[in-house]
Order: sequence, then structure tokens, then C-alpha cells
Amino acid sequence: MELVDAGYAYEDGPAVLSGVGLGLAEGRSTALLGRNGSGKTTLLRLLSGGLRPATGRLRLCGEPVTYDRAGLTRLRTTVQLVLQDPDDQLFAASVEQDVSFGPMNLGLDEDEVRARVDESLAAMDIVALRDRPTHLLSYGQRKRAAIAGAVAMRPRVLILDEPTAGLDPHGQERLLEVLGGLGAAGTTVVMATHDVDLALRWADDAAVLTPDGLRTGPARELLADRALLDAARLRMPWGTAVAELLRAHGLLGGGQEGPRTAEELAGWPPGGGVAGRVPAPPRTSSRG
Amino acid sequence: MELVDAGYAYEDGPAVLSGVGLGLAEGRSTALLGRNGSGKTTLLRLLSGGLRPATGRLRLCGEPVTYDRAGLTRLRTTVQLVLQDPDDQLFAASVEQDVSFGPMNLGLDEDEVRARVDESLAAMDIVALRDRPTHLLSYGQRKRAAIAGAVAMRPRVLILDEPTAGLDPHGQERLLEVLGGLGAAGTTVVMATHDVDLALRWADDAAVLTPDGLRTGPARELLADRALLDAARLRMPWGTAVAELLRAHGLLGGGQEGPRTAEELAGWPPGGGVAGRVPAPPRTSSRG
Amino acid sequence: MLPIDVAAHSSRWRRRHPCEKAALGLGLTVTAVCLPPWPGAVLVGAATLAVLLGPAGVAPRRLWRAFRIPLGFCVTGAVPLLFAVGGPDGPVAFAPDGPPEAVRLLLRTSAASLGVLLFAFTTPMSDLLPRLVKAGVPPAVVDVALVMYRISFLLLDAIGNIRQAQAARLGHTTRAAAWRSLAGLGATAFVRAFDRASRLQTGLAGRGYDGTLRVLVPRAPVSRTFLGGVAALLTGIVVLTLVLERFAL
Amino acid sequence: MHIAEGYLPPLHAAAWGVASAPFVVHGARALTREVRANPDSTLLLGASGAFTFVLSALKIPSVTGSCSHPTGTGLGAILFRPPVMAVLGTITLLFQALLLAHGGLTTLGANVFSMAVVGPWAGYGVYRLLRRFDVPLMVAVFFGAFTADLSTYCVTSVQLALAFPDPGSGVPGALAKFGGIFAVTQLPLAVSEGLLTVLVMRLLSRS
Repeated sequence: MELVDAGYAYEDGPAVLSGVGLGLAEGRSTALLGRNGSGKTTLLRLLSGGLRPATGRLRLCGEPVTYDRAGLTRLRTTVQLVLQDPDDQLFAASVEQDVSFGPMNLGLDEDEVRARVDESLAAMDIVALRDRPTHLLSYGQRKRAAIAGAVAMRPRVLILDEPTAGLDPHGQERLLEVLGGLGAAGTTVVMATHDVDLALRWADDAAVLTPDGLRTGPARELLADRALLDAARLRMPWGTAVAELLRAHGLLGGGQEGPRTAEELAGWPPGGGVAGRVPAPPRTSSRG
Repeated sequence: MELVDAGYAYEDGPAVLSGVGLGLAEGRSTALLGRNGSGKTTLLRLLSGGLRPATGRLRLCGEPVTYDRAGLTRLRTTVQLVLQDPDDQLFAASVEQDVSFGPMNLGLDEDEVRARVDESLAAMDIVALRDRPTHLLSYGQRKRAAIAGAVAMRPRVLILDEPTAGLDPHGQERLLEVLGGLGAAGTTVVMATHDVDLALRWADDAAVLTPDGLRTGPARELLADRALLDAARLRMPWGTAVAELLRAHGLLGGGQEGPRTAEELAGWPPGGGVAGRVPAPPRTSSRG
Repeated sequence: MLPIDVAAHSSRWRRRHPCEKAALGLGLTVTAVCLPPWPGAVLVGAATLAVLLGPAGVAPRRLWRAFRIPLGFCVTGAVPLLFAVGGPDGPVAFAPDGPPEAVRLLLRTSAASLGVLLFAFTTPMSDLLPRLVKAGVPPAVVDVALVMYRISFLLLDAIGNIRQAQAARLGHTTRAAAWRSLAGLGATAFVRAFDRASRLQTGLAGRGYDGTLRVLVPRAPVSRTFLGGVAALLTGIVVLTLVLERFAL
Repeated sequence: MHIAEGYLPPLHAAAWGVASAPFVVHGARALTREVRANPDSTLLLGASGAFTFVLSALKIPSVTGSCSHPTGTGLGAILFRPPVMAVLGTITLLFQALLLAHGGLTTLGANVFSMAVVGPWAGYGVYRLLRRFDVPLMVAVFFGAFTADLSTYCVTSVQLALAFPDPGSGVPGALAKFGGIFAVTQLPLAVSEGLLTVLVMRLLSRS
């Protein structure tokens, strides 16, 4: 899918987005970065059909999206947006009922709905929570239940707004795992996040919102571009600075990827020798 | 203030905390870390008098806290807890009204209330928002308004539950700045957070909840203790791994502090030479 | 959170069809109300208690906590029966028939309440509400009830937190403060409720929300054996009551 | 104020059910029409109902010092109008019976009649009447909420008196007894509820 030269302005307000273009390649993961108020949420809602671009257009497999009932249904079975607060999406009394809502609205028969519910609960690793009421779930469980509701629509593109916010590190890991699983199954996953370290670690591509517009490209490249990070008022990811340091010391080859997490850095180099270029770091200091 | 050997169990539930001890030294900043469900919120509520320890006790300036009206009033004018969701703390129509709630309840006269409101709004850098209705504020503004409400009680200990969650990097910076200002003015600040990188960067001390109890100590030491991080199911902070790497390469002296942010690492060593021990990193790779 | 709701969701009888539990619990309640309290209510009460603590596996402490509420009302409501006013013995006098009538009322209320508690402790709203459509309740009303249930818990949660935050800022120390706090609580609950609704609307739009909340109704077979057992139990209680009343008492 | 499960004899329970039914059915029809005309109103009505339910779970300090729960029906009727309140009130009472053990199912009809029918209509009537005579909004709100609470309690007293007439003086005597006992708690509570409703409305009209 593709957003071409799109713009949007809320009623009586200035343009939030203008001339924004974004193409999502199938099966790749994209991190959308930008500070609060940069139009991130607007962009997500344009992509998922919740808002209609004022200028420009949204294309799906080359064809422009229409905003009549048939067009929206086609869009919704292709693109699903998961909001930041799971309580904005969970309305039903139990997890199963909530997840079944989308498929029921598609007019599927009961067996098909049941199959989809099973599949989404399994994908989110919450089969055991099926009969639990949504109000007795933990925050992390509610997050996954909300994502399951979107996954049950079998979207080819899944967009998540700040999915890791409020989760503890363990919960974040589990979420990244299930998202990885969806990606491996062919779903294109887009994640809006404030966490540059997470973006660098997880995403193939990055899309960065600055006051001048949207910049897209490989995550590793964009998140090493200091001028861009400054313009977007983002922090520099540790991974970028560490990779530079390692390169400067000959511990990382030009085309190689640096460590993705602090744990990887602590065990660097992985496996003990990549092409003989990486000497084991000498232990001159004994502290720690 | 000090929590001695405290334990707590919710009705019909197992003990959430037992034998927990925590002392807060005046003017120091403490990061409280632990995964969801580890009893972090319970601990915060014990410290702020919202819950009464089932075993053990809470002491304020050496004296045990009593849970009668006078004792609680004394505790609440000393310790203030700011919840994670600012909407749980803002219940008046405008920012000014909300911030004045606490001072009004202290029975202060109108001039004094006004002075306290001015002071707290200034400390949180939201003087311009004084007359705005709370529900029209942005999330970051609401966070600061909620903290202003607590600050207006002039607490000697300010406890914040996940204050940076949901803020973009710029918002996080601004919040850390205002918290730094409070700390400099003598307030003891405690922050519960999932962000180990932030904890390492910001806190003097750390308190880490593991299934075996609470471990406390200097943040730099505790967050370099891998066994402890594993037990608490926390990630390793980048800062710890980077400091180890720098030490291993002789770029950081034994007693020196490592870079606190990726930006600092990218400009490492700061100033170009600390005690002549730190050679400029050789630029062997030209990429980036 | 609400203890009965929590218990219902983890009930041993969770998988049973709500119709079975309604037949048993509400059947017992209706029996208690219709039969003469002595010995009818006593028999119903004993049977209900046995089912509650036995096969239904309800924790005694939780049951007692819930049961105290109707009991409290009933005791207050039974006091007036002990007095007669404006009779020949003066404006207010002791009513000789009062105590036995109060006891009968206590027995009936207790037994009937236990029946409803049996249903409430074993049947969560999530199993009950979507099925009300089949019982003839208009679907729009059921949808509204579903949303009410969900948003109520969000509000209760928020209100709990706000109360804590108010207490921390000494919101309950003086009467003026208490009223300020309470007004803030009520107004915040109102604003929050509608904020929640509008956010849900945005959240559900992507899944095809059009005003109707279609959900999968959990599958559960109705057990004829269970219903047979219920019928036998109720018949037994009725017959025993009538027999005891006529011949033994 | 809820009549507990089993408190009313079967005939009374059934009769009150029959008395409430037309109002609830009428409300349900109005609600269905509303949802059909405006699909978004499902969520808004759910929010209104949730607010009513939660409001009735609040503890309010009574003037006498004890604590009690507001009925919330006055505020609900002023905000959402009585026909819809009949339905929302009935669902609220069902939730209270099954989730809180307040009230009951055989007494649902009687409770619906006092709290979801008479209370809202009386409160709303007084509120409209006062507004028509240009009484200030907050005064009208106070008396609306006060009347809703008080009329609910009056109806409950009548329901109890009819079920348990006094052995000496019949229904009027019983009414005096039940009314007298509950007046101690309910009169101050009605004042409290009126005050609370005014405070809430003031905050709402300001923000």
C-alpha cells in the first residue's frame, strides 16, 4: 500500500500533514518516529482509513482507495490500526467476544468466526485468556487482546500506535516476539514509537516525521543521521553511537550490523570471531 | 524516611511484599525498578500512606508513622505520590483549581494558597496553562499539571509512578529537567520506571524489586549486576554495557562515570581528555 | 473490582449453560418466595447453601460478605413489624404477632437472596448479557448493557484511583474538602464516561462498527440431566414443605 | 433504596413488575429508535448508563454524619430524560442485584418502579417546572435531584407498607412506620444528593 502526496488539516486548524508520501513494502517492518504533535496519529489514521486525506490519496495494490462502504470494507480487511490505549478498543465482556467482533461484522459464518478467533488468540499467545473478562486482564494482556481483535480481521498491514508503551521490559520482549511471528507469516507491520532504541532494533525501515515532512529509508541509515534526528527532536539511539564506536575501534566491519541490545554488546563479538576481524576486547579493567 | 521490614498482602491474596526495607536519604534521587506485578505499586502506596503495611512499619524522621488522622496528615504533607495516569489526579475544571486543591485542604488562607499555586506552576513550567481546562491539555501538559498538584503540598519526598511513560523524548527531557530542579531545591525524588537506561542516567540510587525482595544501592552498581537484573527480569542498560566496553579499551578510568546518553557517547571523550588517560578513539572506519 | 464478578468468572460452574444456573438459582428463589417461610424457606435456604458451598464451590467468606448486604436491609426492614401504631394500646405499641412475622420475613429474604447469589456467583455477565437477545430483550438494549458493563469497570477503576489521589492531597480531612472531592469525583466520572465512549467509537470503527455490537456467544450445551436434577430438587422441596406443614407442624 | 430479594410477597412482586413493564417497554422502544436513527448513540447510552451505575456506587456523606449512596436518578433524568432512564435504570438495578447483591430479581419490578420510573419522572418534572418559571438552573437542579431521591423513598415506603400493613392501623399506620424509620436516613440523604448534583452540574457546566 502507498500514501501519495497526502495532506490533512483538522477543522479550523492548520495543516497537520502536507505532501506526505509513504510506501509500505510487503512483509517489511517499519518504525514510524516523530515527536508528539508531529502528526503521527493523523498519519496512522490516514493509512487505516479512519481519516480521509484532504489532498493526495491512499492506494492499495496500485488502486486508489474509495471511501464508500465497499472501499472501506476492502481497506479494513487489508489494514488494521491498533490504538495505544487498549481500553479504546476493548468493549466486550470477554476476550473471545471482543476478538469475534470484527469477523462477525464481516458477515462470516459462526465456524469461520470461531476459527479466526482461535487463530488470533494463538498468534498473540493468549489462548488461555479466551473466557476472561477484559476488565480483569493486566495491561499487557489487554494490549495483546486488542491486537488479537485487529489480527482477527486478517490484515495484510497491521499498524500499531506505541504498542510497547506502559509494558515492562519482559512484556515488551513478548510483544516483539508475537509481532515477529506475524511478520514471519507475511504481515507488514508498522509501529509508531518514541523509543529510538527499540526502533533501531526491531524495524527494517524507518519513517521519520519532521516539520519539513516525512523521511523514509532503512532504519539503520535514518537513525544514524544526526541532522534528521535533531530536526525530528528525537534522541540518538544507543545502537547508532555504539556501532560508530565499534567501527572506530575496528570491532565492527563496514557492512556489518552492530549489537541490537546492551546484552548483545556485553557479549560482543557474537560467537567470538566474525571473519577474524574482531579481536576479543582486552580486559584491562577488573571492575564490575 | 524509612520503610522497615514491611510486608503487604491484598485481601484473599498471597503476600505481595514481605520483609522489604527501604531508606530514602534526603535530597537524593532514587529509581525504583521491577517488572509488572512485582509489587512496585504496592510499595509506592505503602510509602505514601495509601496502604498500611501488614507487617513492619513506616518511619518518618525516625518516628513511626501512625495511621490516625493527625499521623496521615503529617505523612501526606511530607510525602506525595503522583500516579502514572495524570487523569487519575486531575479532577477540577481548570489547572489552577486543581493545583489549589491540596493547599485549600491544608486550610491555608487564600494568599498562601495562591502563592503555593504560583510556585508549583512555575516549578513545573506551566504558568501559561493556569486557566486552561484540564481536559484540553496535551498528555505531557497533563502530566506536569498532575505533578504540580502534588508539588503544591510542598512535600519533602515526591514519588512518581512511571512519569516518563507516554512522553516523547523531548517531553521526557523537559520532565527530567523540572524534576532536577525540584531535587536541587532539596526534594527527595523517587521514580518508579521500566526504563533502565533512564534510571541509570537519572538516579543516584536504585531500588530493585526481585522475587526475593528489594535490593537497594547506588544505581551504577546495581544496574551493572547481571544476576540482579536477571532476577528482576530487567534488561541491561546500554550505559552499563558501554561503560564496560570503554573500560576494556582503556577509554574510561575505574572510578569514572561512563556516558549517560548516546549523544554523550558519540562525543566521547567529553572535552577531549580527562586526566590524560583517555586517548581519542582512532578513526579506522570511515563509514557513517 | 467487584468480588461477585471476580468469583463468577472463575466459578467451577462457569462452563454450564446460564439457563441451567438460572433454573436452579432463580428456581430456588421463586420457590422460597412462594412457599410458606416455615418450613419452606428453611428447606430452600439449606438446599441452596449446600449447593453453593458444595458443588458450586463458592468460598464461604466471599458468600458471607455478599450475603450481609441483603441481610442488613432485611433486618432494618423487619424492625417496623415489631411495632403497631395507632392501635388500642396507644400510639406505638409492641405487636404481639411482630416477632414471628419478622422471623418469617428474615427466613424468606435469606433463602431467596441465597438463590440469586447462587446464580450471580456462577454466571458472569459476559455469558448472560449476549443471550438476553434470545430471551426477547431488544438487541439495542443488550448492546447498551454490554457497553455499560465494560465502561462501568473502567470508571470504577478510575474512581478508585482518583479517591486515592484526593486522599493523598488531604481531600477527606474536613467536611468542605470531602464535598469538594466528591463533586470532583462525580464530574470526572461523567466526563470520563463520555470520553471513553467517543474513544471506543474511534477504536471500533476499524473493525466495522456500525452501531450494532455483534459478538460470538459462547458455546455451551444445556444439560438435560442437570435440568432434571433441578426439577427434582425443587419438586422435592415443595412436596416436603407441604407434607411437613400439613402433618408435622 | 433497594428492596431486598424475597422481601415482597409473590403477588406484590408480580404486581409491581406489571406496573413497571409499560414504562420499561416504552423506554426500550425509545432507545431502539434512537440507536436506529443515530448508530453512535449505543456507546453514548452505554456511557450514560455506566455513569449512573457508578454514581450510585459512590458513598456520599449524609448531613447526619453517616454515609450512604445516592440514587443518581435525578441527575440521570435531567441529563438523559426519563424514558431512557427507565431502561438505563433497569439495567443498573439488574447489575446491582447480580454484581453487588443490592436489591433482587423478584423485587426488580418494585425497585424499577421507584428508582427508574417514579424518581426520574418526579425529579425531571420538578426540574422542568422550575425552569419554566425561570428559577435559576442550579436551584432547579437541586430540587430536581432532591425530589427524585425523596420520591423514590416515598414510593419504597408505600411498597413496603402495602406488603406489610400494620396490625392495628393497616396500610396508613405501616406507611408511618416505614416512612418514619427511613426518613431519618433518607431526608438528609435527599439533601445531600441535591447538593452533590448541583456541584457536579456546576463543574460540568464550567468545563
